[in-house]
Amino acid sequence: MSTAEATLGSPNLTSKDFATDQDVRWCPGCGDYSILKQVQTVMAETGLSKEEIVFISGIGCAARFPYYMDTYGIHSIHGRAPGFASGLKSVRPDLSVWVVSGDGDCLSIGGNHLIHALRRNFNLNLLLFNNEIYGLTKGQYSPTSPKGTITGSTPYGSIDTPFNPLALSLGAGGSFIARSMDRDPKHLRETLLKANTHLGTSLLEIYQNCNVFNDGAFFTYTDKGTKAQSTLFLESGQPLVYGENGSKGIKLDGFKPVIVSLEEGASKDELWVHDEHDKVKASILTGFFEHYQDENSLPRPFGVIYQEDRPQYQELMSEQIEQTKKAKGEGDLDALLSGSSTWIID
Amino acid sequence: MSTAEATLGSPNLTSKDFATDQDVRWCPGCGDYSILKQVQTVMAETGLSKEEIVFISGIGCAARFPYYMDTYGIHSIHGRAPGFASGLKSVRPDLSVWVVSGDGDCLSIGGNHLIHALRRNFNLNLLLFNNEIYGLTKGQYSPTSPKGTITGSTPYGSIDTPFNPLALSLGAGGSFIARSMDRDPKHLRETLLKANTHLGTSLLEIYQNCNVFNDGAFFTYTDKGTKAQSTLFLESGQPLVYGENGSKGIKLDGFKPVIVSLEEGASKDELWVHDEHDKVKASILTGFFEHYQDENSLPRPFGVIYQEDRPQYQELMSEQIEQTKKAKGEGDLDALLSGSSTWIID
Amino acid sequence: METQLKEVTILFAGDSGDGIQLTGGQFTDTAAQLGNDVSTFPNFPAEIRAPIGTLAGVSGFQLKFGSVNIYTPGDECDVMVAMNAAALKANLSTLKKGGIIIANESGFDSKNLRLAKYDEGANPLENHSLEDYEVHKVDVTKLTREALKDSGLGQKEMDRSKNMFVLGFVYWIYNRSLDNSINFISTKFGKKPELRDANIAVLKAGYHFGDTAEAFSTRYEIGPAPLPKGTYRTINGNQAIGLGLIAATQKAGLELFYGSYPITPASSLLHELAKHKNFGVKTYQAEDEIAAICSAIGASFGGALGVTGSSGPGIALKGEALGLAVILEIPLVVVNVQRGGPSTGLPTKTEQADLFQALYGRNGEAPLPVIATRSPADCFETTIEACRMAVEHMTPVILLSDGYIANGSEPWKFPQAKDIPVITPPMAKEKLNGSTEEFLPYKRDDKLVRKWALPGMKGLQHRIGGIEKENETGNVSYDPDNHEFMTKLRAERIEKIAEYLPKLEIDNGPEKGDVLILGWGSTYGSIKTAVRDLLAEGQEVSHAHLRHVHPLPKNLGEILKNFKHVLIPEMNMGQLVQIIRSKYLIDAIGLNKIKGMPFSSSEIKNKVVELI
Amino acid sequence: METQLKEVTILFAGDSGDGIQLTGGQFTDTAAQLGNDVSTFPNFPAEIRAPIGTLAGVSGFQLKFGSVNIYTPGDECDVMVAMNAAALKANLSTLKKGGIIIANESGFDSKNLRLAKYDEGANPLENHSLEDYEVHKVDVTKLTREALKDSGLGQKEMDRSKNMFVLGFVYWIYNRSLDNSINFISTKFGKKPELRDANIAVLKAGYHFGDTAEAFSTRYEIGPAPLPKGTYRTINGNQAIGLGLIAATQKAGLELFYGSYPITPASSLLHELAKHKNFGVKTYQAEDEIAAICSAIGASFGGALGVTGSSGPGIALKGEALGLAVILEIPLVVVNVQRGGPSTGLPTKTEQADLFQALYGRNGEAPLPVIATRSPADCFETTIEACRMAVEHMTPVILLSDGYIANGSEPWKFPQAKDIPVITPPMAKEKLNGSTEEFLPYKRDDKLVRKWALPGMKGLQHRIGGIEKENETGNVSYDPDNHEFMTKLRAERIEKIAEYLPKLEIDNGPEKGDVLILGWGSTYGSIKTAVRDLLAEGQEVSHAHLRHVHPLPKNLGEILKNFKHVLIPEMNMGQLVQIIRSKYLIDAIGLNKIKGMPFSSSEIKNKVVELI
Ligand SMILES: Cc1ncc(C[n+]2csc(CCOP(=O)(O)OP(=O)(O)O)c2C)c(N)n1
Ligand SMILES: Cc1ncc(C[n+]2csc(CCOP(=O)(O)OP(=O)(O)O)c2C)c(N)n1
Ligand code: SF4
Ligand code: SF4
Ligand SMILES: [Mg+2]
Ligand SMILES: [Mg+2]
Repeated sequence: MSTAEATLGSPNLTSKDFATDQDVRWCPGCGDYSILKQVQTVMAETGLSKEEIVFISGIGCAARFPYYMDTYGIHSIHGRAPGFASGLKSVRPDLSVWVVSGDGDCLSIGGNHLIHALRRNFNLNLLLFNNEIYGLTKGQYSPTSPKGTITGSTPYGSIDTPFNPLALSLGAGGSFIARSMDRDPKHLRETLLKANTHLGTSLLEIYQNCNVFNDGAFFTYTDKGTKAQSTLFLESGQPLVYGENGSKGIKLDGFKPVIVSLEEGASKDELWVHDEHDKVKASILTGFFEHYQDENSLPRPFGVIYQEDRPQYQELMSEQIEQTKKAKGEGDLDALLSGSSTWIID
Repeated sequence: MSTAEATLGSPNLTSKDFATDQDVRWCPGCGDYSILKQVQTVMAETGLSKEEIVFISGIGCAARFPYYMDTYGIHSIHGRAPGFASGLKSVRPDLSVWVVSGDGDCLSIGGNHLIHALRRNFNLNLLLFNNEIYGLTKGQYSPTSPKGTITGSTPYGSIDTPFNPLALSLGAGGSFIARSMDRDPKHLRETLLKANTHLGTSLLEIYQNCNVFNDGAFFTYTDKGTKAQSTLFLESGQPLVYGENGSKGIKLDGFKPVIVSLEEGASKDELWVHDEHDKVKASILTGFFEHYQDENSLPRPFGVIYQEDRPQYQELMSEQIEQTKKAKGEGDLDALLSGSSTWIID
Repeated sequence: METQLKEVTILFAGDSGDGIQLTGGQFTDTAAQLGNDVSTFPNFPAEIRAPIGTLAGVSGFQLKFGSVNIYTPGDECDVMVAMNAAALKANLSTLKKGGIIIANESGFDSKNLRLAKYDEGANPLENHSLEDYEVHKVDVTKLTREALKDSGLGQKEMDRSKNMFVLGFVYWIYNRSLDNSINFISTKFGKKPELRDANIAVLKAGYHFGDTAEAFSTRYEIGPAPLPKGTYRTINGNQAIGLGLIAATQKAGLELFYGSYPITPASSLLHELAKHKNFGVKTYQAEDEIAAICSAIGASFGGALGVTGSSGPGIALKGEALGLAVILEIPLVVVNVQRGGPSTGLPTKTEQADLFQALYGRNGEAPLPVIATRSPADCFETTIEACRMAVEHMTPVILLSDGYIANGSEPWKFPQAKDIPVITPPMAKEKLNGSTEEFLPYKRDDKLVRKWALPGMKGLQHRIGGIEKENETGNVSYDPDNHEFMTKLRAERIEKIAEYLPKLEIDNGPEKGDVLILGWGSTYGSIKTAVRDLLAEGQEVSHAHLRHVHPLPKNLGEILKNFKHVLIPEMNMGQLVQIIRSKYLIDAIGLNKIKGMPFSSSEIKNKVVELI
Repeated sequence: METQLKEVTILFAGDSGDGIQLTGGQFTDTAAQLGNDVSTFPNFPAEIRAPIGTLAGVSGFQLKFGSVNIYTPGDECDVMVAMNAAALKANLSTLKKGGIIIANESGFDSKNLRLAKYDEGANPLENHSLEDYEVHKVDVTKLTREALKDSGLGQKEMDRSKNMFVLGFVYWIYNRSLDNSINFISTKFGKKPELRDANIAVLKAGYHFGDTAEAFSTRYEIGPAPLPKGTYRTINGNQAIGLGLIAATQKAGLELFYGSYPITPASSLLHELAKHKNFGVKTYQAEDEIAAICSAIGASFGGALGVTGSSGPGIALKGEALGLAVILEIPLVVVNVQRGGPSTGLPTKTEQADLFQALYGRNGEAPLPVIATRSPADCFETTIEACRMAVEHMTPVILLSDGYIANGSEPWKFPQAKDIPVITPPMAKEKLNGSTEEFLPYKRDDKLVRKWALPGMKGLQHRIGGIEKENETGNVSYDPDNHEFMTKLRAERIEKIAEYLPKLEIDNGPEKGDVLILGWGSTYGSIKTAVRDLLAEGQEVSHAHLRHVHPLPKNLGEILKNFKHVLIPEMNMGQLVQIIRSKYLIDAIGLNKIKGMPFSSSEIKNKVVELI
């Protein structure tokens, strides 16, 4: 439990209490609606009271989020939300601080703030709404759009290799790295709760459908017909099982992940067992990133991919202050003003 | 060989030809001198002529570099060198473009441009002069300074977890990732040549001693007494051998690298064989990042850690233009101006 | 009955899903092709897709066309097409008393009325609230479905073409032929014949509805406008900038590199340029605005013309690199399509409040030319001028446009490629083998322009950077006198550009008199219209319009001296007016509107009348 | 022989490794402690460690002290200490004709002469090139070694204390006691007694050298200056800003958060604040200037006082976020320690060329207060005022300082904590249980200031952002009239701050007359000195100095009216002068120096004389 949770009572709120009086202005059918709903539900479950929560966003469709949460909030400028959150958390470690950011906001203009936030490890929750497109500016490709994406700015197809956001986050030293999706409310809620519980910067990528400019980007992973084949839901300590009725598993052949059929003889015992704390395994898991094509494709992992306990920035900051106070005594303004060497004119 | 090399003759230059008439103004004893010397030497070895080379830097001590190279050059602004280089390479694929950047320049203010350059994969050579300090601004800690570093801005010790620059670069999708040091001229030259040969964005981290503000940051890896124990020089296709007279090796126990003594029975055959093209192994190698303490510490790897062939941005860009010209015909200005629908007033 | 009219303003309004922009665009094209002058003002909702039927979701397209010259899309509307209740409610205030409302009845059902926040039970089409207007209720939805009942299309698909019904009907009212739109539909739906036929059928149905409906007894005739002879097309502002950039670089023999990061209302310039890769245009969507401008500078260093474009907040981010471009003395064009500020402000609305940022938004003394375009078609020429200045004077140039110009369109008498003057880059000459002459990268010609030496040129290797440079050599110099010398030189070389510019001319009105209206940028049309009307009314007033905001035209001081009052209308709190007051020490006064919307000509007229 | 002097300017100059800054600092402290007024100007080389002995490696420390009030470190030097040939060569032009040169002989050997680029074989100490000066050759190196021959120290260590020899000798010339420096040495080398003793021995040796050396027959006496009674210390500009920030936040009951990214010459402010963690100060070295200002805004949102500091290029990067702070109406202090521009410019030199950037370097209409400090000691009070304004008026404030102030030091009569007035944050009140009153985050008091509602306060949850906000509710609003209303309101609430400021007073000279010199920032000392001298010479001239550049003092117009000429000296191309001309329509003229160096008072005097 975060500091905030630990010290404050549960005000018995419901998800509705977290809605504001502002009309929600996303396009009808946008995946953001589902995420909003799950976040509101999770907020109620955390037992936090409204006033101790802050949502901070940049600019984009996703970034409208704070307006719809009856908490404190800042709809800031494009890409910089982690900056505001860092300053806020520095001076107010008691608050539960959430950052909401689209794939353009978080990974294009905001990429530097993301990687520095991850390395510093403030206790923040970063929600990356990845729709693989710039929604608000009407559909240009983003740093997560697959190569060849045709948009207004790339009428002949994009030529950029997209980021693998979780691999990037891992490389930046992130202490909590997870993935979920708009269309699996239960999984999303569970993962949000885990992000909230993690003490440090939690990076949660949420696949989100932009039905206007990039409809179906993740349908492979969300549609009934393909979901079982193409997704792998990770559980700590559990073997990597997926597929229709858990018919498939993944084992490691050296470093190479291999798909095995549990129906055709393979046993669960030989499977790779998920260990959130294993960074090498996490890096292999983030590497499950080829586009799903057929049953030979590795499934896309969802859930907590990596987690590590390391000191939180805002705590180190406060501790250093406490230590200095102990060593030098609580600052005395008069002593500070006079400095070490003075003289009197009279 | 890069496009530039392939198409141009060898003008038989020597390292001296690459020196300018400007006084070199680094502090006496600075590691930058050695790097300059090796780069000048390597330039002569590439067979490139002076006018087809461009050095671009940001701001910092390292960033003074272009002034000392008798090539074309831009000493730009802090952190943005990859931006200039990207634009230049876009319009001039024929040039050999080098970026020189300090750890602050490259990883603090410039972090975003670095990761985007790596993902796009322009054919550029990025040299990261890592001295784990801000030299030019007189010694503040940088994103690579170890936790606890005492500097002007952190009189009680820094509290930031530093970046692991190579892990970050790998996570960002870098296609060539290598490490060398100022105090091993031969290795530095070899690695520079490899960076130059790689077709794509080459990220070469160079450990560089700042003898004024951070003297000895890398002495463990450069000093005779400890170098053999603490460094691992990678060779493609060769087992991981290091130590005094190659007395030690590294093998893998599952994912866990284990140090074995070749003198005490272990055989080279069981050792991990370096494969530059294996991303999982590369990510384990970038994880050799704990500070060297005693013979049980993993050594720091030097050389090419990872390399991957993938399309170069400037080529994709040109190809798309060629294809469009083929499909639509070379642009005709009059047709463009008139558009599809006109009328005449007479 | 047919009535002759000089000019008409029509507003098409409906839900964002109603195809309003396309309808407006078609009417514009047709009017223009029939020889009218036209000016348009599309007005998008701020949301991508606000909920259907709500006020937030209303999309509008206003246009004015006439047999006289048209300079603005009109202050008040003569006719308003309202596809639903929200559209009516949101726009009624812009309709002239006595104006015509064409209302789509089915857009006024109880659900639509509720979404438009009309009082419970109140339907403006049925109560007497619209008595001041001439209301025509047309059940567009029903009539469209009827027209398509044999088409085999589903209802949803049928409903999608209801905008064509309205278009056809309005064509009928203004006696316009359907040919242009039929052509357009045929091309657009070339591969879907069933949709092509349906749209044409509905268009015709709307037209014939005019013939049969009893309500409309009057049709209007608007003759061709006295436009100069030539071949025309319609064009919007960002398109024209795009074409200008391509034309300028072709005329300069340079590659065009456009580094940008999407932002409203500048994104469509990136889109426009990205289309024209067969001209060798390289577009680069950078990770942010800083990388975008840096990439453009890098491209210019390589010998292309580097261009970057953005809007207010993105331009703010470019300030540091722009300062570098100033000291590098390198060609660069920075397009700012201004929008409402401060901060994120009003992204979809227009404003002129970034002039100060253009002039001063950098550290240190970093002067550069600022030029402003006045209308969609003017963008083409102004852009070429910005490029010429950047290239021939080796300097970054800021080109100011705004959201109103970017999205608005008008007829454009486009030039022939051969008639566009050539641009001459001041290229350095490669050293000959054996030459021992030292290359001086900061040596200047009599325009104070240094040479452009490109990587690849033999013997001209040189290093440039942001630290103060020694005169001529360009080497780093900390010398105090050199710094003062160079600072003054950088200012002087920009001032000197004025010597190569045409004199400012009075656009309209006498050369001397009571009131001069001095404008810049997109206020042009409103001022022009106001002055035309005032002159027609016998008032004495003149108009001069600045394309060059910095350096100012050399004869501006003389012009200003000839007037008792100088009025400067700006869509900001008074920026140009401050410059003019300071420079010429005259009591110029500002007329300021900060509503995210252009001036109406009457606002300007009223102010002038007040002054006289 | 003893001569009584009113003021003396000394320049200590040598290689960067020679301990020049420490020597100068010690002399300053001692002079100040003996009651002199003092002003200093340290001048660092641009390189961290340029090669020893070169011109690029010369470090200087100029100071003026006197028995009269001292406002600048002096135009020309009376005495110059030159530790090597390069130091002499680089600084000779600042020495008065007839001035004294104390030259370290061993710094003029052939190697040093060559490095200093003297002509082959030419030694200024030996040829007649210094005939206009009084040259004293002292073999400091040799004498130092001799003084330490029994110390057991190695030669390198011995040589390190040669600056103490010079210090001792100069103390002797000016009849200063060694006590202060002996104390200092004792503290500094407390843990290394052998170094402590060596340094004291050399200091004394230098002093005694004065007694024994025949060359110097004259000693000078400079009595105490007529400074106001009180307790003093010396302080430099960045230290004083740091102390001001801490004092202000303590007086406001707020936590201090300083988010910054290192840059010359602002870094030392970060260093200063980082030291004082026992005051609860949170310093945060962000990844760049953008993150730095954003973190400060975030901290202010949380109820701390967020402060960010940088210099020109870094401030350019903050423009976008600063615009956000304007529309958020949130307290924030932005310190710009200006340096030479444009771009990277002259990082170690001073300039005032970022005034326009402070006023206008943002997109859209984004007004905020700009205040400027005039001297190292003045930084303290000005900083407190910036904080007061930011907090009590809920606004970002830009505080302009510059490199000259940041590094310069002077005696400061520091206040007692209890005498510093309290700052009152306009905190919102938590809602009581059961209250149904709606919280309006943008509702204002009669200062037009909204309330500061902090996360954690019950019932006051609200969302703020950069899109235009509806009056009172703060909700997003695209309404045109609201936008105009809010834009004007934002301007008005900043203008209104002027009502809470003291009137501008004439600093010196008559209230009416021929010439008013209007200054801002660090030109204060030079103008003050010039005006004092001119008045003493019987010339009629007055001086007023602006702390508040925006909004301007309400009575400035009246003051300006009383003078025939208004002269505005600035270390830029004329920025304030443009504002004054535009606002008051008077023909104010600029005196501009862009050399990376402060005005000398004679430059100002000459211009005034020219005007009269
Ligand atoms: C400095 C700046 N640059 C550009 C923009 C324009 N802009 C707003 S949101 C956005 C990207 C939106 O994409 P994403 O972050 O993926 O969010 P989405 O709309 O898809 O949720 C851009 C480019 C801006 N507001 N500010
Ligand atoms: C926008 C901007 N911010 C800050 C600076 C100041 N600055 C110059 S170099 C530098 C960091 C230098 O460190 P590094 O990049 O590691 O290079 P080094 O000097 O160690 O070689 C900083 C902070 C600047 N010039 N511009
Ligand atoms: S544009 Fe896409 S992401 Fe934005 S609100 Fe609409 S559907 Fe959602
Ligand atoms: S400060 Fe450090 S990095 Fe910079 S030149 Fe000196 S030794 Fe080298
Ligand atoms: Mg997106
Ligand atoms: Mg460094």
